[in-house]
Amino acid sequence: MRQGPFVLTFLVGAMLIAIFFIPHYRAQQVQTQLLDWANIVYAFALALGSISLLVLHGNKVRAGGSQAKYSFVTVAALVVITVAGVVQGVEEGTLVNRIYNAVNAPLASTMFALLAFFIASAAFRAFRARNTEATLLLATALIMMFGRVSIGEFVWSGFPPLTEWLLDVPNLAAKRGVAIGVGLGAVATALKIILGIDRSYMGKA
Amino acid sequence: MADGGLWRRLLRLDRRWIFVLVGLATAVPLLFPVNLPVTPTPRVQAFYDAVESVPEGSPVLLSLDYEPDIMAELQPMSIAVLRHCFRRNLKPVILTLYPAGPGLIERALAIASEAEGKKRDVDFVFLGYKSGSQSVILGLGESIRSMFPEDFWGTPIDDIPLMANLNAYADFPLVINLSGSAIADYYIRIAATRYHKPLLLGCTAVMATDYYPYLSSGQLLGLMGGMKGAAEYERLAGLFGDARRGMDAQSMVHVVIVILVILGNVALLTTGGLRRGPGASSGGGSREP
Amino acid sequence: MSHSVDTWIMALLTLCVFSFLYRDNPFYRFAEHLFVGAAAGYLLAVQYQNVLVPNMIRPLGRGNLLPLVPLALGIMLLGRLAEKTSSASRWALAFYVGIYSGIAVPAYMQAQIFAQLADATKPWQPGWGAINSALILIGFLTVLAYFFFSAPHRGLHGASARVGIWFLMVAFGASFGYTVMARVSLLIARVQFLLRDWLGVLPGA
Amino acid sequence: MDEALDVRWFDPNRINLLVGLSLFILFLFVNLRRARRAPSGLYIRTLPALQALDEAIGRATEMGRPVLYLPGLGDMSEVGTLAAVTISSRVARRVADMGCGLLVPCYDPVVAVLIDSATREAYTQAGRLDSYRSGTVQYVAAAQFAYVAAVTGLMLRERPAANVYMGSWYAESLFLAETGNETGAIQIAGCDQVTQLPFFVCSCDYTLLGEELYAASAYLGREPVQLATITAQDWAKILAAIVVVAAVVATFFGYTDIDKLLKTS
Repeated sequence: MRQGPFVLTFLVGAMLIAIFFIPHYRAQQVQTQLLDWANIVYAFALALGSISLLVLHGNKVRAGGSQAKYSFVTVAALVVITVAGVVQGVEEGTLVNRIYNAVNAPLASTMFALLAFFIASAAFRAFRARNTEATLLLATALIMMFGRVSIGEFVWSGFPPLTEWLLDVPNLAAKRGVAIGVGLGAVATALKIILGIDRSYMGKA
Repeated sequence: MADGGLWRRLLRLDRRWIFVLVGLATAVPLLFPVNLPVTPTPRVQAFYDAVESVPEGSPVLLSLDYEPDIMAELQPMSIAVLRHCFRRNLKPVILTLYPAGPGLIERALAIASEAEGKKRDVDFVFLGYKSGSQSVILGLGESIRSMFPEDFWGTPIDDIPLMANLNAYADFPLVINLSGSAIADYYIRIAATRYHKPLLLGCTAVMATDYYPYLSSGQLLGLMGGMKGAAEYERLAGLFGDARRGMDAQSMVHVVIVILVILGNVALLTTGGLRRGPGASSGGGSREP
Repeated sequence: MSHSVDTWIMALLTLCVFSFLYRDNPFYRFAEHLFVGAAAGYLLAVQYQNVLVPNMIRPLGRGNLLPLVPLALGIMLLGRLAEKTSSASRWALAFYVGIYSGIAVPAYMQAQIFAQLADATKPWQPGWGAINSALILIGFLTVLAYFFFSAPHRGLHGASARVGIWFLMVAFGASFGYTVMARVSLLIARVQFLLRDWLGVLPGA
Repeated sequence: MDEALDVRWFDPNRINLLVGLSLFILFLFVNLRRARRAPSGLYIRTLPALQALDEAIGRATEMGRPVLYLPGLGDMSEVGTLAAVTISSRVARRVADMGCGLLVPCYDPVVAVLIDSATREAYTQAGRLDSYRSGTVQYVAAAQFAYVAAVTGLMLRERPAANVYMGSWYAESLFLAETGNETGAIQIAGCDQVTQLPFFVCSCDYTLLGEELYAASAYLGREPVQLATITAQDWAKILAAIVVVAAVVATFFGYTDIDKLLKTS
């Protein structure tokens, strides 16, 4: 029985590789069906994860202490939104939609906006010309920054075409090399799992 | 000593000072704009020209596919394109493939239609949201009615006179997609390639370079990327919207970062140092060469 | 100043997140915990409405028994809630891993490896463009050399790997500089929201 | 919409992919054989980032602070996530051996379940299941910035001594790496998304670039069979380089259609 799950992985994986080469509509229907099932399994995993999140923060609330009030906020938000969403739906005009627009959306976009600050502090700290590699990194980044804004054009009209060239030539070359390596690595990793060569994902070292 | 000490302290500058500078560089130009000039790139010019070349009074299919997280880049585009269409007396038919999209579009429509004095169902139609992205884009090739039996506000499509002769890509001289995701690929594959419709794309700045090849292959007639693309479009259409307002702040923040980096390197030289200051992490070069 | 409750909520949450830039504090902690609960709840509600209802509950209601398979797998996954039943989840995991590894093998082969190779083997651009094509080829080969694992970086291989890392650094610099604008756009939008929609000190759009 | 139903049992446009895939599988099996025959015969150059991983876990143990392992924001359809799961079990084993704390907040709920079972197994094998606390591996929220908020909170309050980022990363990379940098943790990253690599390179002590992420699991496992797959990848890289150079040479002699052979539908 310990082997059973690995056999299942192999069968499902090998079948989906085969289906890629079979345009027959029945084969494609099988693939759609399997993906549908995977989505349902995902929904259960999400439920499982949310239950454990609820338990974690529920325990913190029960344990009391100065952090309990924060965990209570998580628990309350999770429960209220889940219940409202299951009962009433999540479309335009529902309570969940209103909460999403007033809470989730501004929080997400403000967190995202903080990146503008971090990108500046990272540039200040890391862009130091200590050696050839660091100097190349810093020089290209500065040229790109100048080439993208109005004031850059103002300083030198050659900035915008230079940035295009940087993107189209050296950047493309490096990305292509990385992409092929990543592709091969990904194919090898997935094959190792299908063939049962690497079982560490289930804790088999 | 004092001088050397100053540079040394700069190397260890608390990052919160940088945050303050970035914050000021953003807020001050928004409050006191200087309106730096914006030069349109050929890609955005082509986008604008394509909208200009549609005969007056024609319908235009507009798919606005983004959610609040990236509205900063795409909402100004939507407003600018809508206002340009309205000015040219074109009739936009609008839809979205994202569940959180309608709220944003409603706002964009309110701003644009108010500014240009246009009325819903007469000058434009908003079909609302429909799930199933790729299958909807395919379905639009056959029948808009089966995909969207009612508009966003619940009016049956057949009761809207503007929609009388409109039912598929074939009935529109132009399709415009403003998208922050792979939806753009579907429109290129289906609307542009399969149904041979002239297609214009607006997308986030990070996405834009991925779509250059479609311009040279002719699958896209124009491309607008990020806030800068939107600012160029506003400039061409003679509008002054959020994108152009934002470009001053963009310039300022970029300049602040460039100056900080230069100062950091001067400090590095002055303090004689390839020695790392505390808090300084490995730069790009500390990896194995 | 805005008179809308939602706008006030949005503005206060925006400020809570911005306060993180100074340092960790109770307002950020509150926003963080609210966000986790709201996001987890929203996802659960959306999965229920958009996956479980149309793909499992409704078909089962119509007498279609196929969704019993993912339902069984999903229940096995929920078995993890108790120690005794937790090993049943291995089957659900095996199925899920099999599906996505199977899809990944041909997908990465096609999108990463073949698409890039097809691009790399296109005829060179004419005239001066040929120099760019040659640079792209050199960059591509040297980056591949950098990623070559089965030989030490010595001699000719070492030299090419070094050039490869230069190309990588230029590409990284370009990516970094190019991204600044996108991030700043998001910050501008948040500041515009605060100054205009909430405080009303900026002119309307 | 109503196209005729396809009844072909093979797509001729994909024959090139079939050939490529078969060749790669062949490379894999040849090298597996080589590895089994002469386990020490395969040379693999070292990756400093992975050597640093042991040091980082050691330092965390000395300081009595936990190791934070972050498996990326990809879902299971991205192979980078699969790599993150396999690496997690290797990291968990070392952490269990050393007896230091481990925190694994997850973005994807399925990944959380996988890593939880892999980690439990690793602790069992190390004979330390008693020190495995439930909650070590925890699903947070499958929403990008909600996850980021929770993880930055964890970094600031639990003060992990080492942050290990492995998997597919997106815009959050810089956010997390900058926060981790500020807390003074040793940071080791591995990422297969080219657009995010510059941010890790700038804010982390060590970064595994692109495919090095996929090689990491094999490196940490150190079994010959695992290393064989890396050699197979190298053979495929040589083949790719040969194809590209050959195509360039061929175009000079007037054969300009090589790229069409590699086009797929």
